[in-house]
Amino acid sequence: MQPADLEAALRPKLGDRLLTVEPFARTAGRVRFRRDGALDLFRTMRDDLAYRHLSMVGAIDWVDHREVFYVLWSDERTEYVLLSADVPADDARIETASGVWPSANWHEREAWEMVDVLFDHHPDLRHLLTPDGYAFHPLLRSFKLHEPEELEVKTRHV
Amino acid sequence: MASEPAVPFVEIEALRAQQFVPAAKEALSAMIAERGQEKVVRPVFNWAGRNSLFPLHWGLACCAIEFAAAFGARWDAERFGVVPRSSPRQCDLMIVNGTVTWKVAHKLITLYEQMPEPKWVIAMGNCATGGGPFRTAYSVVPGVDKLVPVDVYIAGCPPRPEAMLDGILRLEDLIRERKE
Amino acid sequence: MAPLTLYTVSNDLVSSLLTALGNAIPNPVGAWLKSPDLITGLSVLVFAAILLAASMLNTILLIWWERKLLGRFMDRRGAMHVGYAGLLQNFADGLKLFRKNTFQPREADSLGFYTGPAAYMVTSLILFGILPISSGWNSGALPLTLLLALAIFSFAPLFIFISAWSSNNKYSLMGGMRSAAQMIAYEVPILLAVVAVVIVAGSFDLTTIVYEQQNYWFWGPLVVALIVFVAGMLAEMERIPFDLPEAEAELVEGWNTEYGGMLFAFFMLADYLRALVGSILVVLLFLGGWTLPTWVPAAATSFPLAGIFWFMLKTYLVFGLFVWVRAALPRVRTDQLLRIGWNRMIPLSLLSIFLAALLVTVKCLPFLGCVPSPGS
Amino acid sequence: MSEMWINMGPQHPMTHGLWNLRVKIDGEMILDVDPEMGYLHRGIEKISEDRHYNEVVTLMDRCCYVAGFAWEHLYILASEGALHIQPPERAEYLRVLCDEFQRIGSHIMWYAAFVQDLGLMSPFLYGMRDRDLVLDLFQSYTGARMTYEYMRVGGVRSDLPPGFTDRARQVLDWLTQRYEEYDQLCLGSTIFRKRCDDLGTLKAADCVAHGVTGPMLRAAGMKRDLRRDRPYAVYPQLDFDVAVADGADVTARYLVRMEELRQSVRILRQVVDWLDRHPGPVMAEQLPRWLGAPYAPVGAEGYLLKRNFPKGVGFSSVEEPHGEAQAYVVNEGGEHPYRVKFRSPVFANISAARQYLVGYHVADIPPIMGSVDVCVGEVDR
Amino acid sequence: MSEVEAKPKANENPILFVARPMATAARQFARSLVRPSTIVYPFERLEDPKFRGQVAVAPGKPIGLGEVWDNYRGVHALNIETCISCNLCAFSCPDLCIDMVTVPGGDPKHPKKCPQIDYGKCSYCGFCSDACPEGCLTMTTRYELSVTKRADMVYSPQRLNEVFRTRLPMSPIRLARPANEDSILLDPPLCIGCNACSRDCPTECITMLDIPKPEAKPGEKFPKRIWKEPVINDSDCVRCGTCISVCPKECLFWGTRK
Repeated sequence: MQPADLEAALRPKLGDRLLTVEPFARTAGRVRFRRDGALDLFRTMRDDLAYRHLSMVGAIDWVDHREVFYVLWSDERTEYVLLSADVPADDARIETASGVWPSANWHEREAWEMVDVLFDHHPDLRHLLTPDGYAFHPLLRSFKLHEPEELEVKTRHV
Repeated sequence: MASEPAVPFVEIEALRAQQFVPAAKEALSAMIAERGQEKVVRPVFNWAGRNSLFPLHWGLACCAIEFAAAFGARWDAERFGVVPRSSPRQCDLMIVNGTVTWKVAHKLITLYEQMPEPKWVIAMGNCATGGGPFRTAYSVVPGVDKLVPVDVYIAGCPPRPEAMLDGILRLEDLIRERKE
Repeated sequence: MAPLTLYTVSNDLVSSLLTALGNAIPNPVGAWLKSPDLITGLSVLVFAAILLAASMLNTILLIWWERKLLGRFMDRRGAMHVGYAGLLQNFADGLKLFRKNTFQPREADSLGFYTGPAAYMVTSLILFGILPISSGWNSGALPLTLLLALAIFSFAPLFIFISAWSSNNKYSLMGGMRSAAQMIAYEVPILLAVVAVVIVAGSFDLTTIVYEQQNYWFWGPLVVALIVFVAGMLAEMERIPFDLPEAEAELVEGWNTEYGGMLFAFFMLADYLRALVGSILVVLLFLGGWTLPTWVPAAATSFPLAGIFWFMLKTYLVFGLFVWVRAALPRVRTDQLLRIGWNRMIPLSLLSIFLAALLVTVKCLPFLGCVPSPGS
Repeated sequence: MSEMWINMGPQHPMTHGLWNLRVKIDGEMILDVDPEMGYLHRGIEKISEDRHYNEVVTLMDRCCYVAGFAWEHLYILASEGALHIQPPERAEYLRVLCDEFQRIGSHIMWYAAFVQDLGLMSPFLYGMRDRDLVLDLFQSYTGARMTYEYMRVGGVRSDLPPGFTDRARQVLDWLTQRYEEYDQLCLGSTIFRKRCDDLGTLKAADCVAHGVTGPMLRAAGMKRDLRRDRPYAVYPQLDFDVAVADGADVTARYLVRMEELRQSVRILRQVVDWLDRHPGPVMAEQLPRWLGAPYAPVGAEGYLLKRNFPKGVGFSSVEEPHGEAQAYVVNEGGEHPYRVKFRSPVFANISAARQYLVGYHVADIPPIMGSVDVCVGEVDR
Repeated sequence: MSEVEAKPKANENPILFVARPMATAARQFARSLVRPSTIVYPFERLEDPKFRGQVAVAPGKPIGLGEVWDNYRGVHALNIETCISCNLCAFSCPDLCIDMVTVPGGDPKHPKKCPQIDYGKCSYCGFCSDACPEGCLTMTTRYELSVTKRADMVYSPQRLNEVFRTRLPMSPIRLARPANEDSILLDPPLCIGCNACSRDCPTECITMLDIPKPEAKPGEKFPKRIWKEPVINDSDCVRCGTCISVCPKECLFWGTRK
């Protein structure tokens, strides 16, 4: 499936909530969408385009905004597709995909605790990898690592 | 069919033992008088303690695989009487074989406290020693000696099974000279 | 002539000693020393001490034997650096466990927590005491030794359950319940299989059963009973494939999860003591005890302690069979175990009783025996 | 006994790592489960952001410690995509060699742990013994048993030492014989079949819905193998079959893994023959300049941004021994990756635990979780 | 490529019950009765030269491959004599476990610095020995590193040199430097000819050449400087970047030489 085909299939359902479909190596393409079209897009991808397998949900902190991306797989066409949506940093929330693909559950929990993207209507948004009550979101760019205190800090580069 | 000797062997042995026991007693009391009770009894228990170290059977990370390999056929740590037990109550040795995170830290301390005295801790691998490659990470305890007292550190990432056995032998040397 | 037993030996020993002492020391101390009450009491103590030493030594040797054998099954060497070929390994283990400090979990019930292992140990020790090892080593003429042994053998689930319950641990509790269910389920087939032996031998006395086997060992004609008995013993001894109560993979260490130090050593020793007794029972009931087939040259049985030697050899080989099973088979599940017990083992044992009765009735036993009849 | 929750983990013989399976039981029946992860969360994704592209490889070996090579390959594929680099063909064959030997090592490790969960003791030792041979091979060309640091962006670190291919063939012959032994110890025994048949059933539809991949999925009859469906490296040029079974239970997973072990031997024989015939470079000639000298300091942060190196996003997916692993590497032009995100197959396989555990006995948890092949390092990362 | 259906063998005979695994275990027992595959570790070592040919993939022997130790990555061996103090090992270390410490032997103004390695942090990745331009830092087959004090894990250069003197097998892998490597370039207008780069260059590949002092036009003021400029010999340069770090005017930088 080419990006153009994807766009042709998705545009009627989503309208302007679908932003672009761009080519992406090793996949059928990357679908950029507005976050209010999330649920419709997920349903269309699963039911009409037979992307029944959600492989991964991840989030990236681009400082000014955050990006949530989904990797889907279709057994019929044996190919991947990427979905990605930008959410503003001060209101980082998006509709959960776990109602459409149950496998999104844990991935979204991880994305929430790591990059602080809130997934609306998630059934079980608890800490997964960090302890309960952990206050930080480590994969934000503002979260810096440092050497343990008794070890002297060296500069890595000249 | 049953052709036992005329004098039961048991009786002969009992008579021999009669002669043996006072002699042994005399020798032992002479030793104790000469060297003090501590010097006689303690080496025996130290010998026992160092030759039957039961490590706690738990796997933390990469080193746990080498830990398991050391109990495999090629190295066979059981040769030294090292038998992993699953319950901390029956262990004398905690081999921290991998990265300790803050999430598991209090459980590690609980397990350590559940082990009866005398007990030892081996920090196996660099993660347990000082956090290893992950020591900068937000979730990693930079060295298990922050949580429990460590007797022997084994460097390596992960240490070979031989290196682990070497660490256990070093611990045995420690126990040999133990004065409590 | 009265049978020369371990008790009579110790009685002779004590009485001769005390008589010599009493003659040397003036009255009234000398007379008190020579009193039969004191002699009896002391000889019982000596008897118990010998039994204790023998059983402990055997148990420790058995553990060593299992570790070495299991090592070879697993393509490794097993304990080898402590003492010659690791012979002192288990002494080190025992001494170390003796040295460990004792403790009790905070919420545990202290009465059950301490009495459980002690009672378990004691019953296992009694078991060793009442079994005849050779013609010169038995506990005296008890007519119903077999019944007594099996009765004491079946005490264990009670004490296991007590100690499991009182250690206040979920895993222990589950292990204890499994243990109780399993032991009760396998008591029945064991008893029924033993009945087959009793029918053929015509006695409940183990010594008699052994002497009944002088012509032919019972394992040939009673092979069904043997299979049932060995399987049941595996379950009673809690060894793989029936070691569910201490199934490491799901129940940490089973019912002794909360036990450490000396109490754990008790459990360990008692377990192996029971394994030893199980092997001994197999030898006594099916493999001719301390006797050898008549075609064996007389030299093999004429050296001192030949009876004990052959008996122990057989016992250790039977235990080797258990080790072999342990090396090769996975563990079954609780419901499967119980199903095997009730649905397979009991019919099989009934069948073995029927076969035994049949054999006795038609008097064809000597021809079925694995050992040729001596012709007398 | 009334219902109660028990914690299986983090220190529990069943877990094979640091995680906690909370189980709600009624007697011996499982009513509900709740896996609790994160006890081995080491922040690999975060640390990667502070490291050079090649230095992340050292983390990948420790990320999944039983299948280090698969994860190195995964990360390197994604990085090469993000950095627009093509490795030479011999390097790709070497990577497949590593991958497949790693698959053998990982599956044998799985076998050893799995049978130990069943109470079968000696095969654990046999498995570890035979796995050590594979590790010996790894050691002969990478210099380490488990943490290899062998693959680099643009190729691999070094070529094979002399005599390697002969030793590899020897090991493959040995392993082929041992597989029969493994089968006899497990499938040959009725107890094993009684324990494992119809246990932990997870049908294909549920697998897909919950993102379950790898041998678990193939055991449910789904014929998905990335080596065939989205081939990477040189898999299209190799001849092998995809192992599937249709029981969807523990036995089926066992069968699939054993068949994969045999298929890996088949692949490796081809790869070893190819490597014998085609000497060549193992590192790409035209590397980005700072990767060409990965050991030299390259100046202050931001220096590369000045040089306008093309940005890019790399996405790769690899059929890891446990299933389908994915990596997503964002290159913002610096010498460190901007963001690295991994998808661990075991992560998804464990998240479906409720689907294949509820309704069975407590005694079934070890074999079922054993058949999932848990490697906590890659779940928690 | 196709699918292969993995099915249990057809000859599953329920009568055999447990006979097959028992027979397999017994076969293994018979094989290992003579010589189990265990290496009696403190007395036998796999890296021992005597195992090179002896350890083999065959029953009746300790099973393993003997000839696998040539590339082993264990404790480092440092040849202090040939070390040029280029810092490359410390730079390349992903775990920051290498410190450059002063060793006796250098001239007082420019002390000789050699790596000191903390094995409590080292991940044995081999990046440092790959980076070493002189081949003086290699990795050996020594792996036993158990200590009772954490500080004993830090190996000073002298200690590493002792490891070198034991002549353990050392990893022979030397990576070829890529063809299109970056060079160190000069931004001439910024240079003041201070000689710092040439003085500190570990390989002495920087020579200071005189440059003509340009004729001053009226009104133009030249910066105060020495009229010399560094010329870097790329074939000798090990790309350690010392010159960049010591340059007071930041006039050296990485780039492609035309």
